[in-house]
Amino acid sequence: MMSWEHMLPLVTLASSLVTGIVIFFLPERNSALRSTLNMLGASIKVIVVAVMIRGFLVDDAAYELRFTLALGFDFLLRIDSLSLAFLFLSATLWFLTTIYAIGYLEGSPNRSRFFGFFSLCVTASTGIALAGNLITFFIFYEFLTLVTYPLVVHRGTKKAIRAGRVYLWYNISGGAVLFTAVVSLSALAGSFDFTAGGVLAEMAASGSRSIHQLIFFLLIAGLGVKTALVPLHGWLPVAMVAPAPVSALLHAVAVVKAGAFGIVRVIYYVYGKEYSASLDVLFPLALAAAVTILYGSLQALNQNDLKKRLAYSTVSQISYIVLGAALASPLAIVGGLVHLIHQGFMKITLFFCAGNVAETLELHKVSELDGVGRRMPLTMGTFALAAFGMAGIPPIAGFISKWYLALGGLEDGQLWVIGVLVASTLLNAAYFLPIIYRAWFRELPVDRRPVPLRGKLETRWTLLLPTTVTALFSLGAGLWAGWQWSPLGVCQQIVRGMGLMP
Amino acid sequence: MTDTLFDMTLCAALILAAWRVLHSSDHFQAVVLFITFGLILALAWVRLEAPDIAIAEAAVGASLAGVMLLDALRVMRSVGKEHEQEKRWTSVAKLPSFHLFFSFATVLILSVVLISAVTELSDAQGGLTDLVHAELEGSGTKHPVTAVLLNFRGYDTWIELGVLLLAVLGVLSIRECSNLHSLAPPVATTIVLENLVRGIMPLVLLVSGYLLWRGGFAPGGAFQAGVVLGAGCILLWMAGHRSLTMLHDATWRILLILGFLAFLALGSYSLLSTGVFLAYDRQYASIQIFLLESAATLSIGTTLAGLMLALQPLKKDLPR
Amino acid sequence: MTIWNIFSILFCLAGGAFFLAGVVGMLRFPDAMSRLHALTKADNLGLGFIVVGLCLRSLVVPVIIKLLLIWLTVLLASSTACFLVGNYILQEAEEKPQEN
Amino acid sequence: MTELDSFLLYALTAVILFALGLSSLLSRRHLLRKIMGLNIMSAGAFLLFISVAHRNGKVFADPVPQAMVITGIVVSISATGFALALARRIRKKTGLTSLDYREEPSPENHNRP
Amino acid sequence: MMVLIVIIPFSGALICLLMPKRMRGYAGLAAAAATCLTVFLLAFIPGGEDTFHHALGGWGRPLGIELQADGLSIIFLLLTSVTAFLISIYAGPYFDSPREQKTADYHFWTLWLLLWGGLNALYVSSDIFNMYVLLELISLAAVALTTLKEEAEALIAALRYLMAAMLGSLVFLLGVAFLYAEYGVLDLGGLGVQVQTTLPTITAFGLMVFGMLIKTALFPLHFWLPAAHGNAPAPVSAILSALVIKSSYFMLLRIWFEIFPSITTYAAAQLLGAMGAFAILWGSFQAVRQERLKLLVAHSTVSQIGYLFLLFPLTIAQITGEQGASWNMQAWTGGICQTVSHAAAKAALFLAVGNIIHALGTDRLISLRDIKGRLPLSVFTIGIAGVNLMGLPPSGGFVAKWMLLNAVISSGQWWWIPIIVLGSLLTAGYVFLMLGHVFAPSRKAVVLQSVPPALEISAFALALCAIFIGFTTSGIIDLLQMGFHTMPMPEAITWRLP
Repeated sequence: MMSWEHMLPLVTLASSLVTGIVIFFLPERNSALRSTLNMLGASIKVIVVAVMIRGFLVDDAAYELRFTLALGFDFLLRIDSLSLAFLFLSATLWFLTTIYAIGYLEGSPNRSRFFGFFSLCVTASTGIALAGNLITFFIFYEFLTLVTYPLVVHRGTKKAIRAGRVYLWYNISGGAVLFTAVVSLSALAGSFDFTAGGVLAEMAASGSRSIHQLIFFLLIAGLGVKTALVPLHGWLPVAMVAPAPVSALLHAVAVVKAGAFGIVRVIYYVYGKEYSASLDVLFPLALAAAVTILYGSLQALNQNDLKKRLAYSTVSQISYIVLGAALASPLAIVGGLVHLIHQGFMKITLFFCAGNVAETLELHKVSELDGVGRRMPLTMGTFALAAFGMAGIPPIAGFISKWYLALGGLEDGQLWVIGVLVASTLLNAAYFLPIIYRAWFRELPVDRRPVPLRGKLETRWTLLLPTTVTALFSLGAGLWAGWQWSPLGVCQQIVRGMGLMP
Repeated sequence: MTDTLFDMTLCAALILAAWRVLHSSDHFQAVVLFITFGLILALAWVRLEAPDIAIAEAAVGASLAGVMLLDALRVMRSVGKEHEQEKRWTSVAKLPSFHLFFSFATVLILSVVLISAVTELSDAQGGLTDLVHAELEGSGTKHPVTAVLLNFRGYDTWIELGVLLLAVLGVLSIRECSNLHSLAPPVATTIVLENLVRGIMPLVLLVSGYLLWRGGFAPGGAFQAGVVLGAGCILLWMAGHRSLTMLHDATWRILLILGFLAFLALGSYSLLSTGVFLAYDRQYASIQIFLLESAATLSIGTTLAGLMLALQPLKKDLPR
Repeated sequence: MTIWNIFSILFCLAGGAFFLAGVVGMLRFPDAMSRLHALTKADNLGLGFIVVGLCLRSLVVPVIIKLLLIWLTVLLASSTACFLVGNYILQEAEEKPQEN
Repeated sequence: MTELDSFLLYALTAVILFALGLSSLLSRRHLLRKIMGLNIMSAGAFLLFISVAHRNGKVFADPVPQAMVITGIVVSISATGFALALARRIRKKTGLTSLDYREEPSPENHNRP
Repeated sequence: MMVLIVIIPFSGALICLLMPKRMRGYAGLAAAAATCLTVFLLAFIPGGEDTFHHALGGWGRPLGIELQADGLSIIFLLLTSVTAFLISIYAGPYFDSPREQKTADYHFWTLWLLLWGGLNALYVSSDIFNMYVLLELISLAAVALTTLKEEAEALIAALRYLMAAMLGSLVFLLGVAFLYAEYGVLDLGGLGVQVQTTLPTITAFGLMVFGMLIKTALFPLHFWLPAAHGNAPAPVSAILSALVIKSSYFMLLRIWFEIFPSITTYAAAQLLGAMGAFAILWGSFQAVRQERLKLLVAHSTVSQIGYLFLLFPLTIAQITGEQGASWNMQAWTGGICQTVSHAAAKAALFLAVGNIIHALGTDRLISLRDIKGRLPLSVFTIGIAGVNLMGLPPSGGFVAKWMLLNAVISSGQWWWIPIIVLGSLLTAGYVFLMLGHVFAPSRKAVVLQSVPPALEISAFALALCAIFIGFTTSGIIDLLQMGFHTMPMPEAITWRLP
């Protein structure tokens, strides 16, 4: 009994790793078996994660798997309160995105390669969630970089290749910086596990204050690349050439959130809130986050390409999490964490919609979207829902997280935060509403004959289902926020688990 | 006094010869001077009480290397018309000046360091002489050098035979022929030369055998004997005598590896019997060493001859 | 200082003289043929004298035999070499007849 | 004159020979010169060995260096033969007698592996 | 027992020479397997006191030659045998394939087994002159193998290689002469205890190190390497890059840590480190600019060699006490991990490139576009090997870089940090230069020659080994802690278990 409970984290990894590796060697045409495998792996992951979350939060069981590689080298997989949020997110979204991807890529070449690497990506992000110490985290972090590259260049066009190169340079460099930081930490403090409240505080003796600040800076710089903190965000919009599911899962969720997640880890589990506050490195970070929020929104305004606009919106939205982590108050971190989940669902909805439109009507530009709402009501409906959520209009999920952030800001007495939030909300509205307006209140231009409906549905059900589900989720998360098992409730429990809140 | 005078002259001659080899404008002259250098070196060996090396040097450095170099020079001088033109290769007019400067500086620094180091060398009468002489009784031979070569450091000699084998195989693979059998038969030369060779061949065999036998108690031994043998084979071929082409391919190969094989066999035998590699049992030591030496002689001769002969024209290159 | 020694020294000196002459000849003579002539003569005789001298010096039979053997071999070799070189020169001459 | 001086004399000659050979290897372009340079270098090394042997020896020069030098001679003659074969082959294939060359690919089959 | 690892490959070589042509492949493979097996037995079967010690001919040192194996030897023996065995599996079908048919009968197996035997012998030798002879054997065999490709480029490269190798071993030989003149012995142990700081000794030290540097092709003495490794047949390139280079590096370790520990100085170590640093940057910079796959890989060897030389400054910095001990160990582990993983990864890379050449008939970088995922395994191999070279997890290369960086930081020699980081970035540059082409759309439809599965699988297996090494680090450390049998360990590398 005990033994297999220990193995659960490994099972979570394996569920996607094995699938991925098997899929590589499946013949191209054998798509039925491939899809089955994918779904199987995804469902297993969801179930196991659910089991573990319940086990952890209700009858607080410990899931930990550790083996030593070499000196200063522990490979540690562990469920702690923080892992849950990210784990839950990646598991469920993988499940949905897989369905979506199967539909989206129907009949396109190199699918074995695509799905193989796709599963590996999920493995990586799961690993990041489960990582129990900085080394393990780094291993999966780099792994994520590597396995995402083939997905970015999947299309194989010149543009894709270039995008892939940009993506790599940003992320490999970030990885190198992170590597240096991690190694210096382990050289200073030996090998240590993530512990709530931080470990460096005790080890403050080892290495001077300035050294610790330097390392903190390096860590943030390394993680900031994936988090797309300005000015390290350059790769994200470019990487949008990837197929929709990739942009949806990876660039809305896995990759960027891996960065944000890492930052939270560093602040709360390595340096420790108080210690990092005492190093006064948090304020600059918060500032950077704020800048990113505004900059991303501004950029999003003048993007005509739909996916690019979404990408910039991602840039700005992710920084909410960082902002939450960087603010002192526990409410803020609750806001950040819950945003981790909410934003994931909402943004993936948006990307799904964009994908639907692109796949069904070959429309990529915002300016082309006139009257699409009539043609694809469901899609554009969900789009509107998610967009409002993003803008933080109650009762949709986005509102909750922003609300908590604002509360945190108030509690900290840092009123500028509220200013930032309001501004970004307005900006969000400013770049989302025109799309919705065009989609619903403009006529189809006469020169473009309406594309006939395929059968009953406006497009394949495999594309519609995930979209609807995620949209509904983000709605529900907002409506029933008070419930104990709602994302908000879970995040509050998490923060309690981190010992920050009574 | 006269000794020192002699030494000085010898050293001066050596350095002069080397210098000329380096700086003479004409390649042919350089090669000839190189041969001369070898001969003078042989004298130096004698002077330094190392007659074994003197014989070896005279046979190898002077004659064998000389023949090889001269032959190579002949080939490389003849303007190659039949280049397999994959690319147009043109050798650069002159080396960049920094290269010359660099090499000059390197040599200068090196020589300064070396000279000062040599002058610092202690005059301690160290070395392993006494040990060798102490162990000479049990070594199975009366000649210290042979004892070291075949017994104390027989392992080195084994590897060295491996190096020889490698060289021949390398040359064969460069020539794109798998064995010496695909060589074109030698072209007949004048009757005089052939007769000379006929006359001298037995003498060569005699000398080689003599050196081999002598190695047991005095300067001489497998290597010197082998070199003489090899030189004889080359002479035979050059004189247009076809006897070597009669040899079967398998025979060639076995002769090539004989020495190496002998060491291997003996070593393994002793490994099985006594658990020690390349150990001789006391009473038969001299016999075993002699067997080893004769095997080594044969394959050294074949190998050195092979090194030279493998460069001769191939059957497939001959105009039909 | 026996009589033998005196003789041996004399012989050696004679040999040396011949070698000297041979060298001078090789350096001074006009054309290849005559140079060859000088060289071989000097070799054979010079070496011969020196061998005799050495024989007189060490009156041991095996040594004497070896010395004589050496002389014989050198004689053979040098005469053959001389013949070959001469032959080569002749062929050269035939290939390009003197113009004049 | 004492034993040591002749040792010193030969040892000096040895290292000078080594340096000369090296300079020939580095500064001459013709392959034969390079190969001869290598041989002269090895001759220098051997001479150092044997002068040491002579210094060490009392009645008869230290046999160990002698044995090593004989081994060394074999090795160097093998290497020389091999190098000469290579040089001849290169000459035949490309017409080069030195390794400092430019190559202009001829139009056809220029992207061969 | 220990002699067998030399005897078996040598006898195999002779058998292959005597065999008829078509039988050679099998004989060679059998010999390879036997050698590999013997090494494993030697390493893992616990034996008596003299398992790792054998006085040849019963003559102990200083008169005779002794074979001795220590932790370092075992590591290098294992590394060699695994890599070599997989390469041998590859070589058979490779040389039988129609493309290479011409070179098939030029004694590949004999040369290769002689080379292998030489390597094994070198790793257990404890006599510097014997080492010289072995080095010559190895060099000649390596050059002969290089000439198995008849292109003029290969021949020229081979001759340059031969010259460099000869130069290296002659310089080494002169050093040996100086040592013998000064101390009158030739065995590591005897020398190690006797060596004092005199000018001739220092000269000998300089000469021997310099000779080995030439053979190891450390920048700026790498001039011969890219052409030689880039023009040889694929398996041979793998052998050269993975094994032959390592042999002279092994010699460096022996010279540095066992003969001259007492006279190695901080400055000298820093110099080697600096050369290594330049090698890292220059090699990868050149690699990025190549247009031919094999040349790219060859230049990458130049740069990867550089990492090995960070070992020297890191083990000699003046830090004492527990701290010093532990980071010394890290430096050693890093260096050795780098050696081992680079051997596996580079061999895999060369073999995979060999497959691509085999399929396409060219190794232009551009032509990678034309394979269009038809050699998935080979491409995968390139990817994994690339990850290893970049030092990204999970791989031996990662552990190596990790350890090295750790040692760098804790020894306070921070100036190596940018080198290591920049190096791995540049490595990423050329690795993804290859992979990028793989994903790019193909220019024209080409007919690919089918690649025998054995080729792809053996290459892939090597890549997996490179990954696997990341998990065997503790084993390597244990072996290193066996220490050096040939002499009392010098201060710089005496460590205790942490």
